[in-house]
Amino acid sequence: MSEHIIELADISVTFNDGQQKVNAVQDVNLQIDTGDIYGIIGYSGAGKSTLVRVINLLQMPTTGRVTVNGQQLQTLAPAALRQARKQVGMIFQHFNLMQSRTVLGNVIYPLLGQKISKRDRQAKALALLKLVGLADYADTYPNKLSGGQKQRVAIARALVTDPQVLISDEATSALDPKTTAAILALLQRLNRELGVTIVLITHEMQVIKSICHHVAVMENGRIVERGPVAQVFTAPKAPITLDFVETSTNVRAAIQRITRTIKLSELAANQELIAFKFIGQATKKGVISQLSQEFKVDVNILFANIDQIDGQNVGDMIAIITGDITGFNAAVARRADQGVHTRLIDEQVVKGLSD
Amino acid sequence: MSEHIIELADISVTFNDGQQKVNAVQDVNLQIDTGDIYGIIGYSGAGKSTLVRVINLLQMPTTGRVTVNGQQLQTLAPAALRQARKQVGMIFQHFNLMQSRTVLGNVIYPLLGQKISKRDRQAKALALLKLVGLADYADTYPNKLSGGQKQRVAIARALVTDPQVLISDEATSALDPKTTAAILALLQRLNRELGVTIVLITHEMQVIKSICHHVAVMENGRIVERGPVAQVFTAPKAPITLDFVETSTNVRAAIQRITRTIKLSELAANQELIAFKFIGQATKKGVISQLSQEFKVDVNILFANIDQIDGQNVGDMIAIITGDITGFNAAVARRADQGVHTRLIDEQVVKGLSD
Amino acid sequence: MAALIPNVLQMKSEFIQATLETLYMTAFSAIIAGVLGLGLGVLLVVTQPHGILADQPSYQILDKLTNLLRSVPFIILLAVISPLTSYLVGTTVGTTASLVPLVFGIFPFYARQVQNALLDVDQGIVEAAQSMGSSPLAIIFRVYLKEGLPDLIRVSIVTVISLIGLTTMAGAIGAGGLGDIAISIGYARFENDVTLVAMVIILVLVFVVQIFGDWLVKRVSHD
Amino acid sequence: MAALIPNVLQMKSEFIQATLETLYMTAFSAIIAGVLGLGLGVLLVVTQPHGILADQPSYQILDKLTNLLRSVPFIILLAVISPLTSYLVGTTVGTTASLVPLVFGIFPFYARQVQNALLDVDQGIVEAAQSMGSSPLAIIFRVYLKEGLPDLIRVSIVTVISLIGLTTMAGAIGAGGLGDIAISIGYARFENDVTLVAMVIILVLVFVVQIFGDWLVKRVSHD
Amino acid sequence: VGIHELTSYTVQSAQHATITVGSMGSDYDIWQHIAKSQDAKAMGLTIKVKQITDGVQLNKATADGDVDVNAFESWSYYETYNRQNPKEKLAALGTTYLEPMGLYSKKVTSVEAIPDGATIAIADNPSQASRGLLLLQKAGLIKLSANFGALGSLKDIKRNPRHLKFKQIDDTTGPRIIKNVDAVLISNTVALEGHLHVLRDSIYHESFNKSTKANVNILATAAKNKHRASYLKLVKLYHKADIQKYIKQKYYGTKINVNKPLSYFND
Ligand SMILES: Nc1ncnc2c1ncn2[C@@H]1O[C@H](COP(=O)(O)OP(=O)(O)OP(=O)(O)O)[C@@H](O)[C@H]1O
Ligand SMILES: Nc1ncnc2c1ncn2[C@@H]1O[C@H](COP(=O)(O)OP(=O)(O)OP(=O)(O)O)[C@@H](O)[C@H]1O
Ligand SMILES: [Mg+2]
Ligand SMILES: [Mg+2]
Repeated sequence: MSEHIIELADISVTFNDGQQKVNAVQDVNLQIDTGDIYGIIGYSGAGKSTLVRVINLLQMPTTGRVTVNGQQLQTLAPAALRQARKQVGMIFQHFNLMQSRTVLGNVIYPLLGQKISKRDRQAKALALLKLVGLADYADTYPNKLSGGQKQRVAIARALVTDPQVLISDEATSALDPKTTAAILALLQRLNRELGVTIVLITHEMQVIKSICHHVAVMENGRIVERGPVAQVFTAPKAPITLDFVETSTNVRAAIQRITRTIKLSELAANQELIAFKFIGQATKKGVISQLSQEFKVDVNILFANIDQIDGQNVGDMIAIITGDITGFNAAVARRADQGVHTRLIDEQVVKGLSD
Repeated sequence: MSEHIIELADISVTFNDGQQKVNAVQDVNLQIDTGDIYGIIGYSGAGKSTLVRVINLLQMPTTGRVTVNGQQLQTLAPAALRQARKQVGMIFQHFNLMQSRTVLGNVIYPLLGQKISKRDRQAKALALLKLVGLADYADTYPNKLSGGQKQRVAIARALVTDPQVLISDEATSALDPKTTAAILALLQRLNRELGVTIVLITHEMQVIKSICHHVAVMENGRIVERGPVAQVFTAPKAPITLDFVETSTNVRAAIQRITRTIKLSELAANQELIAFKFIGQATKKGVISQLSQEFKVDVNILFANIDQIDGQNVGDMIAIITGDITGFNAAVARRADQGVHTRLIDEQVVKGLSD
Repeated sequence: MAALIPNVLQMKSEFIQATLETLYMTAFSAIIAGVLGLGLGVLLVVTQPHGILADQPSYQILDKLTNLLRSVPFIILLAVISPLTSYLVGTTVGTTASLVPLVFGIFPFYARQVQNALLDVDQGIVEAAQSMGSSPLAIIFRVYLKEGLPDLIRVSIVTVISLIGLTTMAGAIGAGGLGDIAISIGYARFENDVTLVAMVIILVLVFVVQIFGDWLVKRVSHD
Repeated sequence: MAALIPNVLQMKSEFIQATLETLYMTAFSAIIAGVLGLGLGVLLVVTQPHGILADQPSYQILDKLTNLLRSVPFIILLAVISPLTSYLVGTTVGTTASLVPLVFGIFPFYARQVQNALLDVDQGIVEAAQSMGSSPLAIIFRVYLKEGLPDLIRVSIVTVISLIGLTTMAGAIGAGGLGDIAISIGYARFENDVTLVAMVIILVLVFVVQIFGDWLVKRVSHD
Repeated sequence: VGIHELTSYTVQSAQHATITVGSMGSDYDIWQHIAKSQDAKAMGLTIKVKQITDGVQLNKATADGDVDVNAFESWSYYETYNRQNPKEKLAALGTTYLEPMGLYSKKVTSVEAIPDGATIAIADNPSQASRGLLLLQKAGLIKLSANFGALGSLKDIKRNPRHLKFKQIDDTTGPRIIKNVDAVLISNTVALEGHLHVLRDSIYHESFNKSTKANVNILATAAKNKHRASYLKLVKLYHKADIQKYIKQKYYGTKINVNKPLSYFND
């Protein structure tokens, strides 16, 4: 077995309905390691769904080779392809539940035709329904469920065959935070305990941060950036990635909101509104805390979105600094190599944001 | 005109298909002020969608009265009801776009049959498509769009009649952060400039925080808590609200993640891992910053999710404190009235979380 | 040629006329039955339980009426409605007179097909239209008929082909047509070549309808 | 009573027999044509472009074959397939012999209806099944036929009612039945009461089929 | 085995035979009466009557042996059938009756009164059509081509001085559309069922003579059964006095009894 459970080589997908020609995926090369949790992120229409549909050949690529688990899927006979597909569970953006089957029936479906006793099938499906918190709904039909409930059924269904790879196309988009957290924890557990490789499309950075090891950023059908999550977050290279990281951390919205309530003109002479950016501050010592003591400045945090990725602090903070501002700022600038960047928020910045 | 543009009185909705009886909405009383942005939040299946469908009588309530714009809808003749419905734009969870019409055709649809020239119709629809960033897709058919693109079309369609009320049922669930931010900014602008009242269902706390003035929390078909957003966030009363606020801020996940990389046993004797909770710290002075200077402790922020709601700092922070811990903690405890609470994260807390 | 289709060659003009008669009967009764069937089908959909104009009594009556009309064998229908035919067309025999029974023979069937086709229109879209304050009439024309168009065309193909089959029975009242030639000349006189050629022409008509319909479906579908 | 339906009273046993004959013809040809039509309809769906076993040549052949069979007027069908009838049933006349032409007369129609019904099964669900490694056969039985069941029942109702109509023509080969009574006795002899009563019985059958079908649809629908 | 069966069959049939008679319309009624009659029992015949409403199918079924004897067709129809189906030939057993075809009208009371350009409805079934045309020629309304045969059609009209227009209809609909045309040719079976009495209600009708002999109805069977005694008995049975009395009463004498040897047709 190759160490890459999924290998996409030179994949392009072109839709050609009538006159319009859409290059949904262009020249994508992607290797996903066995046991990885690989996030794919990108704006709407970037080609994420199309790309993952190529992984189990639901979407035949226009060009390129798809290798899963060492098998080049395009060369397989239909029966072998079906067998290969069973190793790849898929959770769809639009649920795709069968209306004619109960919740339990939907989860059991992938097991039909396999040599498992009816009792075992039911037990297995029920266990998964319990996992997603829908055990009480086993005998309900999908149309009676709310959107979130439907998605959880779809997740249970994708897991019931113990797939080696699990593809999730915005599986948590329709879920509330609690259910999302529960599902992500579940995915993480499956990954850790059973070694299931997970490919996860999402538009929620939080989801990527929470559980992904690697991430690829897509734009216009291409992967424009990829790597370990921490690296991509801390040192985004492509403009879109930066954009993504910034927008997702809500810094801009926060600055706008803060400058609406706290007028910059009302700040005292020894006060400044400063945006901090932490990218990969590796020490266990707090830089800001140290400096604030050193320069006797007061740091009042108005907004913070700081998190740890692979043991590194990453995130943003907006604070009002009161005291020896000049010295403080100079000291912070000197510590840039420790991953702290600052930016003064003045009228100009505020004006730039509102455009 | 009443100051409440929407008044739901004693609304209950019971589904009664066959033997099963589902009380989707129970005894809900809800007044929404003209010009408000009212958020409705709750876990999946809480009855949010059902409740908002009652507002324009898409769902006839089993009991109760629905008054919109001073008109009790249940007493209206069909034609009058239709007229009243035009004042309430709706964005659906599942888009509900017409497959037979182009993107432009879909947005134009609500204007058909109104006394507007074809040219004005098109111009108006195109302007809205530009607003949602889909002007290039005017002549595309919906099935060619990605999920996010579809939702943006639905939003444009709901806005095209200049409704007084806009109901959005998880309109941004399928959108990436950038598009979400753009849409929310758009809703906010409509609200501010045109005075459109907005009812917004979401499961993303961030959305509520960003633009809502009031919020209602639903559980099992009932509204269990409601009020101004800041109040509900800073002083949640119902357990579910607390749960919601906590889960949505990702504190738990953060503690779990942090305690996986930083072993508590490896901390030095003068170090402690502490979770801070800020609720409504009104001063412009940073309590933590002050105290850290006072007690010469070093505060290394590992996680922070702090934001301002109505000028008050609200949120969570996890930090390693190094130095005179005892004095620092005692001082913080004395400042509880200023809205700072701390909790030591020890082995016991970690164990409790992983259950 | 003469050896293969000896009788057909002598009947060229009859074949041309019969083809025209079949086309005439099919086209006109399709148009009239199309309108009636579409109307009845739409009424069935909107009045049925949970329909946009749900009305139990109307639905029951229309539903039963449809079945009633569908139960009458064509040859009896010819007789039963001959007073109506006489009133409408002035005569009960001939190609034009056949339109009346043909219409009555096919439109209830078409109504059922229309009903089945429109049932597949996404309820969510209907609901969206309702939320936008669309009137029932607007929903019928702008949602049901527009969204259901590909399916409507499909059932129309099925119906027109059934109608071509039905015209072969209209010979009973002197309507002529290809079916009449095939049956009363080819079949009854054992002139197999006549039957064969008549059948081939019918077949061509059927194929034209199917191919045109398929093309239309493709044109109006966007999925 | 005697004044209202003078002729009917003398024909009680004939009516009973005719009803049984109609039931027999309808039931058996429905079962056989049901299987054939379902098979052909499914084949049409799976072999068509973008189908799960998309195969242009097969689809073209099946599609054309369906139209071909649908183009043949029933009375000619009777004659054309009489060798087959003779081979299968041993005779070309009588109620049992009528099953063969009835089956051939209705199953291509049913196939078309099945095709239209199955086209409405959500492609997303079919795709989900494919992603789970379901074989084409599994997708046919566990997805298409199961998800499409309400629609399949609806088109089956339409078809059975059409079939009842078709049995009224089977008198041509001595199959008897209610249609034969209505036409060759009631209609031909101007014994209107006979026609009326035969029609009423047919109507009852039609209604029973419709009501039973509607009930079934309700039972198997979950939306 | 074959021989044993054959002999036992012959023996049995000598005493008692079961015969399936295929028929339609009034013939069906007549044969149902005959089946129940005393005469049939006396002759040792058990007759089963089957209604088959399509002539072609009935002849085919007779040739195949699904029906033993059929009673519905005229001599001319029989001849046509045999000419076109040389592999499945039928044989005539004997004559039964002649039903005069009539020309009926609700608008005029005599042939002379038929106006110029009048519409005449005529059967679309070829044997009835040719018979009708011959009748019209006899009435002096049209002139047919010299070689007009059993399957002659409208094309064979040589002269049409009154510019008559023809509408071909299913022959069973004749009585129903009588009001919609100037005149209609109706065979007697159909006329009877429509309560029309050919001798009383028609403005012109066939008479029984050499020129109409081809219209005489016959009993027919598969060619190989031509000499089967029990089948031949049916001819005798049909002409029994009691049965004739019944037919005369029931059909008001419109079914003219014809009891001629088959050689009569070849004269
Ligand atoms: N069947 C199709 N035919 C033509 N174009 C298509 C088809 N499917 C997708 N596209 C186009 O391909 C592009 C990529 O679509 P895709 O669904 O992969 O986007 P996505 O990244 O998943 O977006 P989202 O986050 O909104 O789901 C879009 O521009 C879309 O319009
Ligand atoms: N038509 C229906 N028939 C029966 N039960 C229904 C129906 N629609 C909704 N329900 C039930 O009512 C409850 C509330 O559903 P609703 O769709 O309002 O939830 P929701 O809060 O919008 O959830 P989500 O966030 O997942 O969309 C659920 O338990 C659901 O199963
Ligand atoms: Mg997508
Ligand atoms: Mg909902």
